[in-house]
Formats: sequence, structure tokens, C-alpha cells
Amino acid sequence: MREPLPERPTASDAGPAAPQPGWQPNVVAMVCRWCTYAGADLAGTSRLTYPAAVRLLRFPCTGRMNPMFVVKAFEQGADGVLVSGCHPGDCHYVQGNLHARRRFATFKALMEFVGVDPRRLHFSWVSASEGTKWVRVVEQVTAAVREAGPARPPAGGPDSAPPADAETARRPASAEELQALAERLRRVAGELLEQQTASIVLGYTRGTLPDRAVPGFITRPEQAQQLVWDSGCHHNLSVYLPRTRGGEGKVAAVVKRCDVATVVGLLQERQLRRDELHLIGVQCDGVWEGDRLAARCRACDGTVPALCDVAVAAEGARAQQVAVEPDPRDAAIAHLETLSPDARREYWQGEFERCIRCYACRAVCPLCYCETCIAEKHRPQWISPAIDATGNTAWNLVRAFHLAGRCTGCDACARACPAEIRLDLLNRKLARVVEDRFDYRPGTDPAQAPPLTEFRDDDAEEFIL
Amino acid sequence: MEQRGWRLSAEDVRTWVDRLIAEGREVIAPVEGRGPRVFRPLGCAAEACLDPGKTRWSPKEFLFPRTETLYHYRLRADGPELHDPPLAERERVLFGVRPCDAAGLVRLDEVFLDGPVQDPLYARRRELTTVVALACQEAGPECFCTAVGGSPMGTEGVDVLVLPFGADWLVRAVTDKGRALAAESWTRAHAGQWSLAADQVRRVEQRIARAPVAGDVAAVLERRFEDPVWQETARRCVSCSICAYVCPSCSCFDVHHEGDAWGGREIRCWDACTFPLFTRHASGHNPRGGSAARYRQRALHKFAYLLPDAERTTRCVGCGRCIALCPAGIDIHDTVTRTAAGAEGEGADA
Amino acid sequence: MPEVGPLRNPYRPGLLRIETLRDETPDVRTLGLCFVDEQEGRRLGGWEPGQFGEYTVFGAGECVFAIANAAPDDDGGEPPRVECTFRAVGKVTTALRGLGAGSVIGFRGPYGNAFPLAEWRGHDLAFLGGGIGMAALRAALCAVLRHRSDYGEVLVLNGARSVADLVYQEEMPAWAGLDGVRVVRAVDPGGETADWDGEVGLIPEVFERLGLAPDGRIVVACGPPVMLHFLFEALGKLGYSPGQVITTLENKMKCGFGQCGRCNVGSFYVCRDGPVVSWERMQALPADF
Amino acid sequence: MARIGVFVCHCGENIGRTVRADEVAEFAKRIPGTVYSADYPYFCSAPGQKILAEAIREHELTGVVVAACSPQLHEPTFRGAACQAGLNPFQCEMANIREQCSWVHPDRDEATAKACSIVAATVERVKRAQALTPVQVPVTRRALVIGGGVAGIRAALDVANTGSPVVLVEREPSLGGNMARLSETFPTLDCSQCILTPLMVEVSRHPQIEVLTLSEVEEVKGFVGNFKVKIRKKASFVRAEDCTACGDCVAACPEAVPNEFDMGLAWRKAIYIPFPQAVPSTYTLDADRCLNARLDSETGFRLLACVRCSEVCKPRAIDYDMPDEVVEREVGAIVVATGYKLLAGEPAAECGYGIHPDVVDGLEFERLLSASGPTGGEVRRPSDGKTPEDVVFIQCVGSRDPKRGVPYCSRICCMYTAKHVALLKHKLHDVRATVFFMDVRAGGKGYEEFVQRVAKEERVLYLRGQVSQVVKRNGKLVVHGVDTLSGQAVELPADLVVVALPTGPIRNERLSAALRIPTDAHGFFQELHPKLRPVETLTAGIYLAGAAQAPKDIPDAVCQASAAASKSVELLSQPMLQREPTTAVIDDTHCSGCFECLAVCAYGAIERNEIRDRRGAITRVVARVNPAVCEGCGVCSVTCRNGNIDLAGCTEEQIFAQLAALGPAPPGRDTIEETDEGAPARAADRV
Repeated sequence: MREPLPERPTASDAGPAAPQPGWQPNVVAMVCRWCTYAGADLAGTSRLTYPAAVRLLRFPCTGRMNPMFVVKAFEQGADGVLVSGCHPGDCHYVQGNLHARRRFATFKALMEFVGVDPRRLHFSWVSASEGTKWVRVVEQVTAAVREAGPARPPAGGPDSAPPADAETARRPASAEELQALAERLRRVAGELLEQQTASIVLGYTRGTLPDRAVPGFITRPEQAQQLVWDSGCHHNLSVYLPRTRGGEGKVAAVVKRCDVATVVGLLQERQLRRDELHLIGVQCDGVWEGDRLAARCRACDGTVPALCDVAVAAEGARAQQVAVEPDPRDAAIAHLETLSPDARREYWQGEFERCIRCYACRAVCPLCYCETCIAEKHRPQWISPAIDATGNTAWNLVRAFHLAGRCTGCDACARACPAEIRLDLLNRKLARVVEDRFDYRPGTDPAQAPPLTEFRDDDAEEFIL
Repeated sequence: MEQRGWRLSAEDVRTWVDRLIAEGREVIAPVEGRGPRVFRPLGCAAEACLDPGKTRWSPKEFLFPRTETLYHYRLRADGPELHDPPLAERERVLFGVRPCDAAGLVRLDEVFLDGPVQDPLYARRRELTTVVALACQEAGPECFCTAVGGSPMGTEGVDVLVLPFGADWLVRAVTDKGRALAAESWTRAHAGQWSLAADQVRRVEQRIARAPVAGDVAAVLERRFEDPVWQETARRCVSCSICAYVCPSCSCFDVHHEGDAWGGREIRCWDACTFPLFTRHASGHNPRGGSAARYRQRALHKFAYLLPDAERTTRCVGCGRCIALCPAGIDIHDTVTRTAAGAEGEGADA
Repeated sequence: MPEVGPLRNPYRPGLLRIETLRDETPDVRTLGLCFVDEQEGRRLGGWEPGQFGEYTVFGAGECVFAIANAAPDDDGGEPPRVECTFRAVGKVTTALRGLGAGSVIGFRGPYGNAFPLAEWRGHDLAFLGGGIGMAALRAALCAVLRHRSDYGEVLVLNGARSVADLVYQEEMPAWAGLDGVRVVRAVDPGGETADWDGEVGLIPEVFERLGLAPDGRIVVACGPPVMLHFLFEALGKLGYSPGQVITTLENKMKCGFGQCGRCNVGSFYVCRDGPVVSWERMQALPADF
Repeated sequence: MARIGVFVCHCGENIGRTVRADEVAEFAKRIPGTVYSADYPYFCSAPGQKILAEAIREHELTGVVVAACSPQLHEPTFRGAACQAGLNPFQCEMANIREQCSWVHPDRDEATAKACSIVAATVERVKRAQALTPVQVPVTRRALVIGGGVAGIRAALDVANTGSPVVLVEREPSLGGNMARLSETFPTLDCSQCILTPLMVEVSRHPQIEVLTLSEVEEVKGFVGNFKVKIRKKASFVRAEDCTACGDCVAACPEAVPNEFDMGLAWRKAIYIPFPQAVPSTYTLDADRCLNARLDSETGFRLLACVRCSEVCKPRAIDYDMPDEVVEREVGAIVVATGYKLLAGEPAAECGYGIHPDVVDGLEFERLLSASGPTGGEVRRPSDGKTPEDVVFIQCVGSRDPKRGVPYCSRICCMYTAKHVALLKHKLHDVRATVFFMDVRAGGKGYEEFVQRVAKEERVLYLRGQVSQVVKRNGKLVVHGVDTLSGQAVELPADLVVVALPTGPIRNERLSAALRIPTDAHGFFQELHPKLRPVETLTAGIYLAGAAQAPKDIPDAVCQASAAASKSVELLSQPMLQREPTTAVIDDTHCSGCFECLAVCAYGAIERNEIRDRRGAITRVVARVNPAVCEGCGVCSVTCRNGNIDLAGCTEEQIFAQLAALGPAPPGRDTIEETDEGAPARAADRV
């Protein structure tokens, strides 16, 4: 009943159809104008030949190439993407390529982790004098893309989800211990308000569902009695800090060890002022969902970091120190990394397919503080608003990438996600990439510069042709 | 009522579902796999999950898809050429829907079919859809269908009602459309069995401990438009849209345009009143710029605004998903009942 | 369940070709649009002053404005020509501004309610437009001027931030030339030029200064929220009753017919129950503007 | 709606041989928005450009795509032609179908298809191109030179001689720098003072030069052509206008302190003139060494314990209450010529430097050789004033020593040591001189000849070797070393040891922070490009001269000074500076103020902009681009997570549209495969 649409005009419409048996790859090359573009010109003036599959896009600098452009290129049907610029030291803008090297190293790891065939995404340094190298790179890239074949939607394969987390030997803190901490916490909070050190205390209060603490905003000393502390205090309350104003007094917040890390991030990124904050660190033996210890807690001893203004901890020596266990997220990542790229893609597309774009991941993330998110930017439309594979994939990739080098692994996003997408694994994977490559661990030092705003002359570039 | 219905064994139910599929229908039922339990089209009956509990979100997306095309266009030298999207053609059964979710579909009908403009895409899908509801075997702490006039075995929006009966199931056609799904060969159930099964469900119903929403709630809430409760509760709100997207009766959407050099399409995507950009003008002015105004809009849209008839007090069907899933622990039932009761902004929800 | 017949796709726009363009101010433009398919134009029939349309710029999206002209009276004649006046502020309006004569855009509508012109018969009228707000009143004004004798005295108070921001400068002399029509132009203090011979002041002030008695006069006003706020205050002082004052609201809209859920003020859907609303009715709405 | 014209060039046979240009032009007609297309043998020819210009006018084109050769070649040509026809140059783009298509793809079909796709993408780009006009920056016609050594002096004179005013800032009380300390200069052995002093005098008398000695740059605000500089003039407590330089105060002053100019080898008084030829020739009271206790504040003294200098000063030039003065100067260009200092590290200590007074560095030895030096030009050892019989020179004491010193070569030591040997031998014919060296590097004009002459004629022992330590034994220094040619251990007695310490930068964190120019790993200021832009820095309008950039000898320093002056004059000679409009553009409405853009900007083009409410309270701090400084690399735009920074001329809208046009027909959009759900099978599902 539907009229078939007329074909989109293609080059072959312009004349006799080209006798193209089978498929020709489509490779988008984003190149910098000073080096690689000039190198490609040199290949031309030298009358070298190379496969016609590659289409060049000219940029001032690799530093101007947003990794999301690569996602866009794939969205638009590219079978492969090549990013190429000046050798280190040759950048017309001195250091643009060095920034790009860090960004793309991180981005490539993300793309590989979500199962983009590594044969589809390439990077190279080609100088203006390297016409022959340009030819070699194009040949190599085209051959690799040809081998990978046409980009196609996931075919649907066997379930390759990571196995369940290993059992924990840890147990929740005893009720008496928690009770004691809660009482101390109430006292501290009450005093802060009483003495007008703080005008508001962000803490946990009892919710309407059983065993579920909820964020509470305490402004009067007597309300401090409403504060609770137990192993159900999941929320990372630092998400409320940038938008909470203390007026005359400071804003006090109840923070766990993991929450402090995001506070550090917010300080680093100038979203908070330390002198307006009063951090009430609480010793935390881990948060539990039923009999499951939260993944992020397994490798955390829960002690109160030095950044806190006041520590609410057990008095005297504790009978038993918290036993630190391996992080189960690492095991899940390791499992996914044993899979083939296709299987990994299958897995992640399965995850993203469930995404309903409620943006709860963003909303609960303390570090997703942008006033208007890139997902809402429509001039141009960075992320398709369509709640389908394209839009969902782009959203989940951009979210993960924007947190690379920043995410402290508090897992608020994964916990909030109604579709149970393993956002924690994406975040954790990128955190490890950043730590391995740039020797940087987020959330430790408020004075540190974020890793993707920096570079080192000797950053690894083994992925660059 | 001559409707005695039928008694089916678990095996009978599987045969039934497989037959519906074999007859060319798309059968959509709760499926458990990776991630939460959600409604998905079945390959075969064995994939369906009819265990107690509800799906993570309602099956509304099968009538009101997360995203759909409204029209396509192609740019020609003399102007654009427009094409309507195809209408659905295949009959469809929503199987194992909880009564709250089935009632939610009726709320969608009110928006997409009962107004001055009927949505053709929705209308066609609705016409082709038959709803087989499954009475609840358990109630969660968030459930409050009974507080808003529903029931774990309610029949609003239901074509076929299924009640658990021991290891078996009692099946009753509520509408003619539902009756069309039944088979001649099925064993008839008798009245006694129905009353036993109903007692069972009533025990579930009794476990729903939440206070009923008063009949005059709409007027009270509109009067309390400036009540501090909105500010106090919404302070926690992080402005995601879990509540709206998992809600069986939320139906707000946005219209977007996607195009390239050659053509494009107009699409409709889910949207939610909890997002700050939902109402922001191009000028930057935002009538509902704060989370309190947005939360109030959502609550009042459920409990006060535009109720289709005087009898129904809410658009909310009481599934409680927004309560269970809210990352900030906001409880709309609690807010509304306390506000209606004139409670001060004290207590857990302060 | 309602009977579902072959329904029209409510989102599929008709096609209009840009015939004329007129720059009112540096960022406000008026388009004259005619139907690409004349039959389609005839099917549309007409619209009532106050109603609005959804305009599509292919490749950019949809935007909403009031239809700025009155539909032709008789339905047998030439197909209607739609006019709209818009300011380039967002993605779509900027794209619309980029279009030249001959370009084709989409149009669907008309939507919303209309000014109660029949009720105004025999009354004195005052049209108060602030900035681009005049565009929403122009259709009603045109209709009134076309049937000049049906109405009493007509005042047009067209105000803007500065002289350069004043819309419909070309047309005002023609309006003023009609018997019993008074056109007052006003700019905000500081917005006047050396040779400005109009009023200086905010619209509420200027209107107060005009000292028009309320008796039976209908005030039709449109402008930014802050202008309306002070205008209502001023009108109250002058003794106007809320029933005498009519405005037209603006809110973000997508579908145009009460489904997408964003333009409501309480139970009042601007797209369906508005945009035309009396001050009296507005007072009953929740403060959700 | 955009009205685009596409012009497909055959380039004779160059394109036409493999790309069917007529088909490309025909294809271009079908791209929505294209209203005109043509093909022609040579669009770059005069008739070709005419076709282009006429089409622009006739078809009222809003954008032009020239599908021809590389834009690196003819972009200016076609932009110029488009501009003459009334288009903005940035609305003309080239589609490179020669270098990157016809020349590299022999297959006609493939090449034609690729050319079509390149044209489609370029049309999409041009459709969204904005008209851009060059950024106009006013220029303040005045230069600031920081550092009054020979490089600074040369740069100041060169700029001033073109008629532009110059502010010359020197930290010390006198101009002259290190060169003033030297006795003679290699390889000509002319007297350093004799050639430098006239320049110093010329500077001080130059009507266009304002000399600020005893002054330091505290703050540099602004940008190229428009710097605002705060300079602190420290109090000298002697009114220059009254001082007659009679020197009576010196005689009266009771407090003697080591004289820095003589490298501490002689004494001066607390009130002093650094050296007789000092410019300006006025006295300075060293507030840190004066017997009067310094106030906590920066002005004057709290207690006057001694007023002898004031008592003897007939013109009453002493002013104990003189405050520091902060002056502000607006300048258009800045030359940084802060010079060098010698670095003493672990290797120096092993050689006894800083331990034995008779181990001296090169500059100290210069003073010992200098006729105006502490010994009047007689070489006597510092410890007891005896004339040395054995002098050992040790090269590379820390230079070329990546582990314990600096990895680089200090460039001047080989030459000055040869000079030292020559001067020493001239003064003390019988002295035994030995030079420990690694290599002799003498790569300047006349340098090698000089070294050869010294080595041959002056009876000096050049010993290739390394010194492990210098110890004192029986009142005499003993140099322990290894002759690396023979592998033999060497032990030499010495009365005087001269160590060649590395030349290093004057590390002034405050200054480099104020200037916002980076330093290299060693602390030298970083030039913009090591080869092609060795004088410029990352901050436009700031130039480098002399040893502040890297170790240099006098001719090289002077040479770079003249180059820096020339660069400054180039900038100052135009009333308005034109800069490329392709700069970053910030939409600050949604800026959250993380300032990561500022962190990654190499040019300091991003500023903090405080937005205030009506009462003047700061409501937000957002980022702002200074288009006068931005180079348009776009690094900041990628850093901005919510996409508030775009790049004019390479906008994200353009990039996205190009990407959309480059790909093949997305199947989801071409043949619409709708499911009932309405989700079309989109190509995008591939990521």
C-alpha cells in the first residue's frame, strides 16, 4: 500500500552504471590540513595511486576532531574511519595532535570495548612530505576494512553476558555499629546546624519503601534526628552539591569514601568551592542490596578520606578491619574482553537496545553537571533523539566518553538505570584505560588537572600508524 | 453472566500462545533475559514469563512506541515529496499484562483517540491489539492500584482476564475481541473455581497497604498549587524521566526532524514533563523551569488535570513503578495523599 | 473503542511556497505564502483570526506562529494566502529566515481557538501589541478593518523596544488612514531616534496616558509576559474589568492539538483551549507561566 | 534556502582524464540546494573565473563549490574571484578532485563516483558556511623589552630606530647584563666594555626609549597589540635627578657587601654604583644591606640607624622614604630578553666549586681578567691573591650530563675557555694551562681558527678527559682526572681551577606566568617553532631574544634580538592587525565554567568572563574567546563536553552535514523499511 520511494541519486545515476561487482568499502578519513592533507596532495602530485574507497574531510587540526565525529561517521554508514594528522612536534598549533592522541587513545579503547571491529578504526601520523606513507596507510586501512566487510547491524548471537559476580566474604556492619554511627552522625549534623557552621545538611533519611534510605535535606537542628545511616545508603549525595546553596552557612554533606571522590572531581572542575563545603565523612562497610554487596564496595575499605572536615567512625579499634576483595567489575570486563569483537558488539547492542533514554544515568551522576547536555544540543543534532539503536548507541558512547578520566566509579548511573545497562563496566573500563595510559586516577587530588586536558610528550601511541 | 470462562493448565496456556503465534499474530509478553523483565515479542510460548511480579516498565511502547516516524520526505528540485509511514498490519496480542498496565492503555486511548484529532498510527495499532491480562499473584510495597480505583484483577482495558488457580489458570473473555482468541476445545471453569481464585487475588489486594486517594483530590491539589510540599519533595528530584517512561499512562512526546542533504523524516519520541527542556521556549523562558514546578505538573496531570469524566479521580493507575524506580526515592502516592490530607511537609518525605 | 476509519495523518504538512518576504526589523520577517497545490489550499478553507499554524522547514524542523492575516471572506475565490511574521531565535526560525522566495515549506493547521470577533461587534476596540506580539493581533485587526463599520472606534498601539524593532511600519499609515482608526506608535525610553515623532514609554504607560475610558471597550493585547503583567495592572487601575481584556498566549508546542503534553497551564492547553484567552479566564489558571 | 553553484574543472586533461567532469556537474545539479553547475577546462583561467563571477551574480548564488585542484593551491584564487563577485570568501570552498582524486585513482568510474561524493560533501559544507570577516585588532605602537643585556639593548635600539617607542625594563640598577662583566670577547678579543658601553649610552639617550632599571615586570594583561603591563620600579632611595654621581656617599657608607657585578670577588658599599660605566650613572641604596632596618611595607625604612650617606650628600639626593613605584605601560609587542645565569650542580661541587675559593667559574674568571675587575686585570687567585702558576680549565662541568647536570651543550664554554687561555697567557706568559675537554665545539665564524691558534700558539695542554674531583692537598689544589684518549689517570696540581658551568635560564616563575609563555624542560622560554618561528612564542606579540630562549653567544643573541625587533616592528607598523576570522566561538549561555577549554588552549585565547547581576554580584563565571589571540586550532571545542564551543569556518553543523553526505545512501533513508514499530532499519544501527 506504500508507494516505493524513488532512489536517492548516486554517482552512478550520472552516467552509465559503474560495473562494480560486489561491495566497495567506504572509508572516511578525517585529516588535518597542515600535514596529512598536504601529504595526500603530495601523493597526487607524485602520481601515486591508492584505493578510491577513502574520502577526505579537512580539519584545521586533529585537536579539532571530536571523537563523536567518528561515531557520526559510522552512523552515516562509513565502513571504516581513519584519523590522521601531524607527527608529534610537527603540529601547526604546537600541541593539538598531542591532545588528540590522548583523546583518541581513550576513545579507541571505548570503541573496541563496545565491539567496534578494530579493523574499522585507524589512526596515523602522516606529514606533508609523506606522500608514500599516505598511500601505504590508505592501502592498509582499506585492506583492513575490506577484510572486516560491510558494516552491518548485529546479527543476534549467543548470550555472552558476564557471569554473576563472585560471592563476597564480607558481611554488613552489625546493627549496633550502624546505630552508633547513625547517632554520632545525628549529633554532628545537629551541632553543625546549631552552631550555624552549616545552614543545610545533606544526608540520608527514611524513605517510604522498606529498607530504602532517600536523600534528605536537613536545615533545622531538631531535624537531624531524621538522619539515618545503614547499609542501604546508596545515593551519592554529591550530585546535589553544585545546585545547593548554603546562603550564610556552608553546605554540609554526608559522604562515603566513594562519594568523596566525586566531590574531588567537582572541586577539580570548579563546580564547588571547598570553603563553602563541610564534608561529613562516614565510615562505610559497604552498601548492600539485599544480600548483595555493591560491586564498587568490594575493593574499598570504606575509611574516611582526609579531605573530610569531620569523620564519623567507630570509636576505638575495630575488632576486624574490612577485608578488601577484588573488584568484580574487573572480572566482568575481563570476561567481555575474551569475546570476539562481534560478540562484544552483540552484547553491548543488546544492552543499548533496552535504553529508554530516561537520562537517569546522567541525572544521578555528580559529574554530569552540564547545564544543557550535549544530548539536547540540536544545532547541530549531536545525538539522535530517536530512542533506537542509533540514538541509544550514540548516547551511551558519548556519556561514557565524557566521563573518561573523570568517573570515579560510584556506579550511581548503573544503579539508577531502569534497564540495568552495565554502565558501570563502560565507566570502569575507561577508568582503567586512563590509569594505564596516563597514570591518572580520578577523584584523588582536587589540585590535579584532568588527564584529557593534559598530555605528555611521550604518551604511548602504539595505536597510531 | 453466562461468562463462566475456562480453566487451562499451564500446558494449555502454552499451546494457546503458540497457536496465537501460529495464526500469524504477534504475541508480546513479559520475557526474562539479560536485564530486567520486560515485554517482548515472543518466538514461542516458552519464552514468556508469567511469574509473580511485574515488568520493569509497562507495555505501552507497543502502542505508543519510544520512537516512530510520522512522515518521510525527499527533497526534489521542485520541492519536497512527502510520504506517510506504513500502518501496522499484523494482529497483536499483549499477553500477561497486569491490570494496572491494561488500565494504562485506556489512558493512552483518551489522549490519542478521544480528542479532536485521532492519531492514525496509534489507532491502527490499537485496533489490531488484544489485551490478555493476568491478575496479580503478589503486591509490592510500591503497589497502590486499589488506592486509585483499580484492582489486581481489574478489567479496565482488558479483553481477556486470566486468574491464577493453583498450578492452573482461569481464563475469561471480557470483550468480544477477547473471545475471538479463545478455543472451542477449552475446558469450562465453574463459578466456584472463580470465587476461589478471586479470593486468592483478594488476599493479594489486601496486602496493598496504601491509603486510597480521596475523591476530591483534584480540587484539593489544585488549591494547594503553591503548597511548599512541591518544593520540599522535588528538591530531591534529579530531573530524569524514569517515572514518566516506566509509567503506563504517561503519553507525552516530542516531535523531531531528522534530515540530510537528500531527505529526512519527522519522528515522534517519548518525552517527559520532568525534563527541564520540555517546556523551555526558544527565547530561554521556561514556564516550568524548576524541578518543583515540573514535579507538580506531573502529579497534577495524574491526579487533577483533564480527567476524562467525573467518576475517575486519577489518570494514575497505581502500578507504583515510579516509586520503586525513582533514583531519589520520591513517592507520588505519598506526596498526593499527604497533600490532599493537608499534612504539613513533615515526615519522611520532607 | 472508537471506530477507526482511514484517518488523515495529522502531522503531514501541506506545502506552501514563499511568495513574498518583508523584513520588518533586523530580525523579524513577514512571509507571504501560497499553496503549492491550489486544491489543497481550497480544502483548507480558511481560518479564524487568532489561530496558529505549524510551519516546517524541511531539514530543520517545525515552528509555531500565529497566522498573521485574515482568511478571505468568500470561499469560492482564489485559494488563501497565508502570512506569518516571525523572529529568528532558534534552530528552525533561523533556517526559515535563510529561505528565499520560491522555497517550499510545510504548513499544518490552523490550530487553536480564535478571537471572538462576533462578540466585539459594536464595541470600541484597542489592539495593543508589544514587539512581535502585534503579529498575533494582526489577523484580527485585518478582519476588523475589513468590516470597519461593524465596530466602534479602533485604537492600534504598536510598541517596541526601539524604532528599529517596530513591526508593520509599512502598513501602519494605511491603517491610520481609515476613518475612526487611531494608530499610536511607541518605543521604550531610550529606543527613540532623533526624528521620532511617536510616543516614548512602555505600553502600559502609554495606554494609561491615552486615558481611554473602559466603557464597553475591548482591549486585545499581546506581548512579552512582563508587559502583560504591567498592562493588566494598568488596566485594573483604569477600571477595565477582566472580561474586557483579551490576550493570546504563547507556550512551547509540538503537536498543535493537545496530545504532546507540554503547553498546558493547568488543565488549559494553550494549543487547543487557547491561544486566545481573556484576562478573566487567565486569572483562574494556575500560575504556571 | 542556500543557492549553491558548483563549478567542475577539467584542469585540461588532469582531471578530465579520469573524472568525467560533465557527469559530476550533472550530478551536482541534483543535490538539493544546488541551483547552478557547470564544467569548464580551466576555471582558474581568466575566462574561467569570469564564468564563476557571472554565475554568482546571475543566479544570486549564496555559495560556491569549485571542484578542481587542492585548496592549498587555488583556494585564494577562487575566493578572490568569488569575493569580487560579491560573495564572502568563506562561502567559496574547493572540492579537491585532482590531487586527491583524478591523479590517484586510475579507474574512471571509481574516480567519477568519488568526485561526486566529494562535491556533495562540499556543497553541504558551503550551504552552512557563514560569511566571516577578518578580526580587526588595534595595535598600541610601543614595545616592551624585558632585560637590559646586550640582546635587550639591541632589540630596544632596533625598534626605537624605526620610530616606535620602547620601554626597556632591567632588574639590576644598570643596563649591561652579563656582557658588561666580560673582559674581552671571542674570537676577536675586543674589549667587551668598549663595544657595549656606547650602546648602553645610546639607549639611555634615545628619545624613543624609556629605560626602567631596578624594575621588574609584575603583570601582563591583554593580548597581541594590546598588552597592559605593570612594572614595579623598586626604590633606589637616591633621586636620580639630583644625584651627581660624585661618590661621596660611598665613602661615607660604613657597610661593605660583596659586589655582585664582580661575582662577589670584590666589595662594594650598601650605597653603590655597580660599575663605573653603569647606565644610568646614579647610585643605589641597597635596602637589604643598608644598616637601616627595612619597613615591613614596601616603602622606606622604619628606623634610621645610620644617615651618613645623607649627611655627606651635597645635592641632598638621598630619600629614605622613597617608595616602590608601580607604573603601567600599554604596549603592542613584548621582547623577552632575560638572559642566562650559570648553574652550579653536583658536578661543580665535585670540582670543588663553592668549596675552594680558588675554583672559579667562567664569569668570575672574566672579572679576574678584566682591567676594571677587582684585581685591575692582574690574574691573582681569590684565596690569597697570589699569582697562579698552574691553571686548570675544566669543560662541561654539568653540561651534556643528562644524569647530573643538563643534557644540552652550553654552547659558549669551548670558546670562552680558549679566550681565557689566550688572555691568561698574555698576562702570565709562564703559567702552565691545562684544559680538560670532551669535544671542542667551535662552530662560529672565525671560531675554529681562534681555537686552533690558541692551542698552537699559547702552549696550552688540551687534554681530552674527565675530571673526577678536585681536592686540596698540602695547600694546593689537585685535579684528579682521566685522559680518555690514553685511559690513564691524571693528577694535576693547580693554583687556580676554572670550571665551565652550564648556562641556564633565569627562572622567573612570576614572569613566565605573567607572560603566559611556556618554558621547555630546562626552563628556557619555548619558541613557537624550533626552525621556522624561532623568535615568536605561543602568545602572539611576544618574542624571544638571546639566551632566554637557549644558550647563545653574543653574535647569536644580537642576531635574534634584531629578529625579535623586526617581528615587533612588523606588528607595530600597522595601525590595525588583521587576523583570520576562523576562530573559536563560545556560546556561553550554557557554559558551566569548568575551564577545561582554558587549560587546553596553547595560546591563552580563553578568558574568564564574570557575569554579574544588576547589583554587580557575580552570578556566573564563563569562558570567553579572545578572537585577537585565537589561532583557530579547535582543541577547545572538543574539550567542551556540552558543545558550547564551535569553530568558525569549520563548524559542527558543517562537519555533520559533510559526514552525512560522504557516506553511501543510508539504506534506512533510501528504501524505507518500516516495521510496525516505526523504527526504520537505519544504517546507523551499525556502530
